[in-house]
Amino acid sequence: MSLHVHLPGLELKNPVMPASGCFSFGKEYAQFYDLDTLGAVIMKAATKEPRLGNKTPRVAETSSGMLNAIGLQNPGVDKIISEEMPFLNEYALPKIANIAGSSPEEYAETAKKMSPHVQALELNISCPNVKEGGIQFGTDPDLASNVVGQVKKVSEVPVYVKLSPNVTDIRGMAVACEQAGADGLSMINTITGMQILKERRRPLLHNQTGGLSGPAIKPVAIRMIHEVYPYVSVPIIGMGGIGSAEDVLEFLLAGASAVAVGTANFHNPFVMPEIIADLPGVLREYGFSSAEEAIGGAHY
Amino acid sequence: MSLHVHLPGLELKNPVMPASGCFSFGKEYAQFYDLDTLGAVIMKAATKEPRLGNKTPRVAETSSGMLNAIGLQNPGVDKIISEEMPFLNEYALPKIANIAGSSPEEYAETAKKMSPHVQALELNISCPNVKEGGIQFGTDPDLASNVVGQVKKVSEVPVYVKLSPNVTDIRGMAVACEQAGADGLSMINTITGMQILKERRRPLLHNQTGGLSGPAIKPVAIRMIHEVYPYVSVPIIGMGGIGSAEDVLEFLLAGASAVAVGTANFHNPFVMPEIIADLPGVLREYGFSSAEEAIGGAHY
Amino acid sequence: MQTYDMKVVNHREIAECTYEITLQTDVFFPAEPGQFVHILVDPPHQLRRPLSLASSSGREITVVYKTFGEGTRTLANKKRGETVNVLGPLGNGFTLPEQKKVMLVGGGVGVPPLLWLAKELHKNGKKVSAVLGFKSVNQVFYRREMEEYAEVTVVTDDGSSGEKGLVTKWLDPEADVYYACGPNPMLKALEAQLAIPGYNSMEERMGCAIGACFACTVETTDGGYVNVCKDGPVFPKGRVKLP
Amino acid sequence: MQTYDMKVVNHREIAECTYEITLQTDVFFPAEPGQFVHILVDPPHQLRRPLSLASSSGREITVVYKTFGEGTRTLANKKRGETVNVLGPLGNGFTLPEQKKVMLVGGGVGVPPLLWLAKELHKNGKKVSAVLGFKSVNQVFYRREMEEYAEVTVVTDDGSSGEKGLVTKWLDPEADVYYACGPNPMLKALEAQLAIPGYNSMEERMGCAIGACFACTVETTDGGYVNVCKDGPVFPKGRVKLP
Ligand SMILES: Cc1cc2nc3c(=O)[nH]c(=O)nc-3n(C[C@H](O)[C@H](O)[C@H](O)COP(=O)(O)OP(=O)(O)OC[C@H]3O[C@@H](n4cnc5c(N)ncnc54)[C@H](O)[C@@H]3O)c2cc1C
Ligand SMILES: Cc1cc2nc3c(=O)[nH]c(=O)nc-3n(C[C@H](O)[C@H](O)[C@H](O)COP(=O)(O)OP(=O)(O)OC[C@H]3O[C@@H](n4cnc5c(N)ncnc54)[C@H](O)[C@@H]3O)c2cc1C
Ligand SMILES: Cc1cc2nc3c(=O)[nH]c(=O)nc-3n(C[C@H](O)[C@H](O)[C@H](O)COP(=O)(O)O)c2cc1C
Ligand SMILES: Cc1cc2nc3c(=O)[nH]c(=O)nc-3n(C[C@H](O)[C@H](O)[C@H](O)COP(=O)(O)O)c2cc1C
Ligand code: FES
Ligand code: FES
Repeated sequence: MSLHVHLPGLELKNPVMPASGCFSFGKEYAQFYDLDTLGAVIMKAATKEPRLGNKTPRVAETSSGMLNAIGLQNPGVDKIISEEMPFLNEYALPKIANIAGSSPEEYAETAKKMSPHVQALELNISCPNVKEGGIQFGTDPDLASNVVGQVKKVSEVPVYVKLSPNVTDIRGMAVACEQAGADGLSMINTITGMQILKERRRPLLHNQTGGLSGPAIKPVAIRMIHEVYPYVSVPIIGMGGIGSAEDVLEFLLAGASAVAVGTANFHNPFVMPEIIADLPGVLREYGFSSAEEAIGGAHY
Repeated sequence: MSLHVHLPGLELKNPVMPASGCFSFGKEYAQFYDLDTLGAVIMKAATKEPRLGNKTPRVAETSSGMLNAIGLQNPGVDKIISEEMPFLNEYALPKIANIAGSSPEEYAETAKKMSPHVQALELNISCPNVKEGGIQFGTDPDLASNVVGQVKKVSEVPVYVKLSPNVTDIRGMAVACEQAGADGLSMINTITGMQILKERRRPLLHNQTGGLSGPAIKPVAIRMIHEVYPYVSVPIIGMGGIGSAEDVLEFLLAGASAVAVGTANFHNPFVMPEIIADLPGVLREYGFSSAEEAIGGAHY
Repeated sequence: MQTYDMKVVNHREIAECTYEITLQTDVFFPAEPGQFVHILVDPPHQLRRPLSLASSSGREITVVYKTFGEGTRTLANKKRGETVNVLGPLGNGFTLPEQKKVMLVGGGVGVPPLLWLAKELHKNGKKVSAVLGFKSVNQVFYRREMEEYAEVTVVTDDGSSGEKGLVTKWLDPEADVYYACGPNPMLKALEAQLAIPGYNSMEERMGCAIGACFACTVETTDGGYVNVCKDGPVFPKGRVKLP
Repeated sequence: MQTYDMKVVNHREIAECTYEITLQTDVFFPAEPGQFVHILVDPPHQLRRPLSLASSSGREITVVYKTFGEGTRTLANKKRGETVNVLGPLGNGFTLPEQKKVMLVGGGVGVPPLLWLAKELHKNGKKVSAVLGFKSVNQVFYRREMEEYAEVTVVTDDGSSGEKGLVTKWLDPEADVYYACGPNPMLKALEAQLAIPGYNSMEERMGCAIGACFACTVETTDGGYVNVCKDGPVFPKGRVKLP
C-alpha cells in the first residue's frame, strides 16, 4: 500500500504532518518518536522580528475543541534559521516554513530568508490572534493576492497559502490565491471563538478571542475543502480536527492531497505515528490501493 | 431571583426558549412538560408555500455537534396558522414565528400573514440548507437590509433577524439589519459543514452540506455575540450549543438578552425545564440578583 | 412521555459485532412490538441512537444492536450495573393481522423486533414463517429463539449458514401477509416481488425521535410526508416511497 | 518520553472537592518532587490536565487534585481498577537547597508537591517548616502527613482551622530559603515580602505540556520568555514576571 503523495516541492512518503504551531520546531516530539516517520513537518510561524506573543491565559478548552491565542510567538526568522533549523536538518523529512507578517513586504522579507532552508512555504494569512499578523490578509482577496504575489517573487520554493475559515466566500479566497500564483492551499486555520470566565465576567483568554481547533471544527474544514476543490487545480493540505486515519481518509476524499494534525497531538503525543501506521489498513478497508487514489474521491 | 427579561414585544418570565426548527410547533415536547414553563416558543420556519424539504439523510452526527439539512420543510404559512397555532394558543407563553423565503416579497407576504398571530417575528436569513431560502440574504448586508425593510413595513409585531455565522463580518451584518429597522437580532444560525460517508465516497447528507449546531459551535456563538453587542442597541437572542444554565449565563454575559436551545433538546428532552430550574442557583452562585443584571456583564 | 435511567442487567455479544443488552427499570415501561427506544450514548455524542425493542416485560427491555459506528461501539462498553438513559417507547408498533398465515422477513438487526412480534402472533394462533437474512454464519443470531414461534428459514449471502443468497429468493409462497424489517433495498425488493399485503419497519437517521425536528421525514406515495419516528417506524406496504 | 496507561489503585476524597488518586504502572516511572503529569480525561475533553506529583515510587504515583471544572469532575468518577492515561513526568523538579532552614509555603492544592519535597528535605537533614493555607477547615488536608517531616502551621482564611488569615501573615522568620506552590497572587506576595531566596512552582493553562505549543509561556524578568511546562514549573524567585 503506497502512502506516497506528491505536491509541488514535496515528495511525501505519507500524507501526514504536524500543523503549524502545534509542534514548535520538532524537538519536543522527537522525544516521543523518530520525526522521519512523518510525511513532512510544518514549523511554527516565523516573523521578521521576534514576537513575544499574547499574555496568558492563551488556551481554553471547549466541547471537542480548544481555543488558542498564542499570538505568533516566535524567536524571529534569523534565530529560527540559526537555532532551530539545525536540529530539523538532522532529519531527512521535508520542511515547510509557516510565515506571518504585518505587511506584504514583511511577508516577502521573511519568505526570502526562509525559503533556501525549506522545501515549501506556508503563508499564514489567517492568524486570528494578533492585531497585525495576518487575518486581514486572509479575509480580503485583493490583500491576499498582493501578499502571495510579493512572496512568489522572492521564494525559491513552492508557496502554499493557509486560508482562514472566517470568511463568507472561501472559494473566492482560494481562487484569488491561486491566480496570484499560490502553488497550493492549506485549509483551514482556526475559527474565531471566545469563552467567558463567569467568575470574572470577562473573556477567559487574555486576548479575548482565540482560534477554535480540534474535532469540533472538522465538519467545517471538510465542507470548505470540498467546496474549493473543484475550483482550483493546485493541491490542498487539509487540517482541522484530524485525530485518526479515518479522519485522514475523509479529508483526502473531500479533496486534500495531504493533511496536518494539530490539536490531537496534545491529546495523544503519539497520534501521528499511530495514524500513519493505521492508514494503510483504513485505505484498504474502504477499497483504495494507495493514498493518492483517495484524493478527491468524494467528487463525482 | 427574577428571571424576567424584557425584549421588544416580549415580556419573558425567563430567558429560555426553544430554537427554531428543533421544536416543531410545540406539540411533541408538550408530552414531556408544560410548555408554559418556557420563556417563549420559537416555531419552525414558515414559508409562503408548503415545502417538502430535502431528501434524507438529513442529519449527521459530529464531535459534540450535529449537521442538519432539513431544508425548511413546513406546511406553509396558511396551514401553520390554521392547524398549528390553535394548539400553541392554548398556552399563555409568547410565540415567535420564524420566517423564511426566496425573495423579499415572499418574506413580507409570509410575515404579514403571520404577524397578527404572534408576539414577534424572527427572520431566518441564514438557512444554509436550501438553494432559495435565505442564506444569500444573510451574507450580504444590502440584501439583508432590503428583506428587513420590506418585512418591517408589513409586520404588526417586532422583527428579529437571525444572522448567519458564515460571514467575514458579523458586526457589519448586525449593524446593517439594525439600521434597516430590526428590533432585535438572533445569533447564531448553524455553521455550514459537511461529513463524508467513506463507504460511499460521497457526502453523507443528501443535500451534501448541512448546518453545524450543538456544543461544538458555542465558542463561535459567544464570540459573535460579544463582538456585535457593543455596536447595536437592539437586544440579542443568543443560541448555539446551549445545554446548561451555566451556558445560559455565559450567553447573557456575552450580551444576549435571552437564549434559545436547539440541539440539546434531542439529547435530553427535559433540558429546557431543567435549565430554567437551575438558572436561579447559577445566577446566585456567580453573584447576580436577576437574569437582567447579567446581560452584557462581560463588557467593560 | 419520559426518559428512564435503566440499569444494565445483561449485555453480551450474540453474533459478530452484534450485542444483546437487557435493561431494567424501576418505573413501568409500557411498550409493544415494533416500537423503538432512543438511547443516549456518552459524550462527545450529541444524538441518541434509535434501536428497536426486541422485547419488553414492562420492567425489563431487551435491545439487539450492531456496532456500526462510534455510538454503538461506545454503548458496547457499558458494563452490567451501569446506567443507560432511554427515551421511549417511541413510534407505532406492528398492527396485528387479520390474516392467518404470516411471514416475517428480517435482515440482520431487523430480526429482533420480529422475534417479539412472532411471539405475539404465535400467542394469537397465527401460522408464522420467518425468513431471516444475514451476511454470513458469524452474524446469525436468534435462530433458535425464533424457532419457538415460527417455521424458520435462515439465509446467508454466502450460504455459510442455511440457504444461500438474498431473503427474496427464499420467501414463503403460502403467506397471506408479511412483516419486514431490514435495510431499505430489502424492503423495496419485497414490495416489488410480493403481491400480498405487508408492513415495513423503516430506518432513518433521527434527531429528536418524537416528530419535532423533521430529520426523518419521508415522502408518502400520495405526495405528502410522514415522520418515521412518530408516524412509523412501521408503515403499511405502499404508504411510503421507500428511498 | 512516554505515556502510561495506569491503573487506579486508590481514589478518595480527602477534603472538600479534593481527591487523592493513586495510579499504578507496569513500566518504571522515573520522577522527582516538583515534577508533574498531564492526565487524559474522557471526551469531549481535548486537553489533558496538568497535576503535580504528590509522590512517586516509580511503580505508583499519587496526585491530589481539586474538582474545579468539568475535566477534574470527570476524573473524579474514575473507579478503582479503571485506567487513566498519564503523560509524564514533566518539567523540572525542585532544586534541593544549600541552606539549612527551609520553609515550605503551600496554598490549597499547592500543598501536595511540597509534601514530597518535605520528605526529601527531611531525609537530607534539613530543618523544615511548612505553612499551609486553605480556605477553611473542610478543605484542610495532608496536615498530619506533613507533620512527619516538618513543623506545620495551618492557616485558614476564616480561622476555622489553625491560624486565621493569609499564609503571608504566618511565615517562619527563621527560614533561609523557601519553596512555594499555590496561586500566583500568593507567590507574588511572598516574593514581595521575603528577603530570603526562594523557589516558586507556577501554574499556567497548558496545551502540549512539553514545550511545543507556547500555551504556557511567561515573561522572564530579563525580557525573555520561558515555558512553564518545560522550563518550569519550578522557577527560582525573581526569574519570572509573575502574572
Ligand atoms: C426505528 C429504528 C430502529 C432501529 N432498530 C435497530 C436495532 O434494533 N438494532 C440495530 O442494530 N440497529 C437498529 N437501527 C439502526 C441503528 O439506529 C443504527 O445502526 C445506529 O443508530 C448507528 O449508530 P452508530 O453509533 O453505530 O453509527 P454512527 O455512524 O456513529 O451514527 C451516526 C449517526 O447516524 C445515525 N445512524 C447511522 N446509521 C443509521 C441507521 N441505519 N438508521 C438510523 N440511524 C442511523 C445514528 O443514530 C447517529 O445519529 C434502527 C434504526 C431505526 C431508525
Ligand atoms: C504544573 C501544574 C501543576 C498543577 N498541579 C495541581 C495539583 O497538584 N492539584 C490540583 O488540584 N491542581 C493542580 N494544577 C491546576 C490544575 O491543572 C487545574 O486545576 C486543572 O487543570 C483544572 O481542570 P478542570 O477540569 O477542573 O477545569 P476546567 O475549567 O474544565 O479546565 C479547562 C482548561 O483550563 C485548564 N486550567 C484551568 N485551571 C487551571 C489552572 N489553575 N492551572 C492550569 N490549567 C488550568 C485545564 O487544564 C483545562 O485545559 C496544576 C497546574 C499546573 C500547570
Ligand atoms: C496552539 C496552536 C497554535 C497554532 N499556531 C499556528 C501558527 O503559528 N501558524 C498557523 O498557520 N496556524 C497555527 N495554528 C493552527 C493550526 O495549524 C491548525 O490550522 C488548526 O489548529 C486546525 O487543526 P487542528 O484542529 O488539527 O488543530 C495553531 C493552532 C494551535 C492549536
Ligand atoms: C434540526 C434543526 C432544524 C433547524 N431548523 C431551523 C429553522 O427552521 N429556522 C431557523 O432559523 N433555524 C433552524 N435551525 C437552527 C437553530 O434554530 C439554531 O440556530 C442552531 O441549531 C444553533 O443552536 P443549537 O446549537 O442549540 O442547536 C435548526 C437547527 C436544527 C438542529
Ligand atoms: S427524528 Fe425528529 S422528526 Fe423524526
Ligand atoms: S503547554 Fe505547550 S508549551 Fe507549555
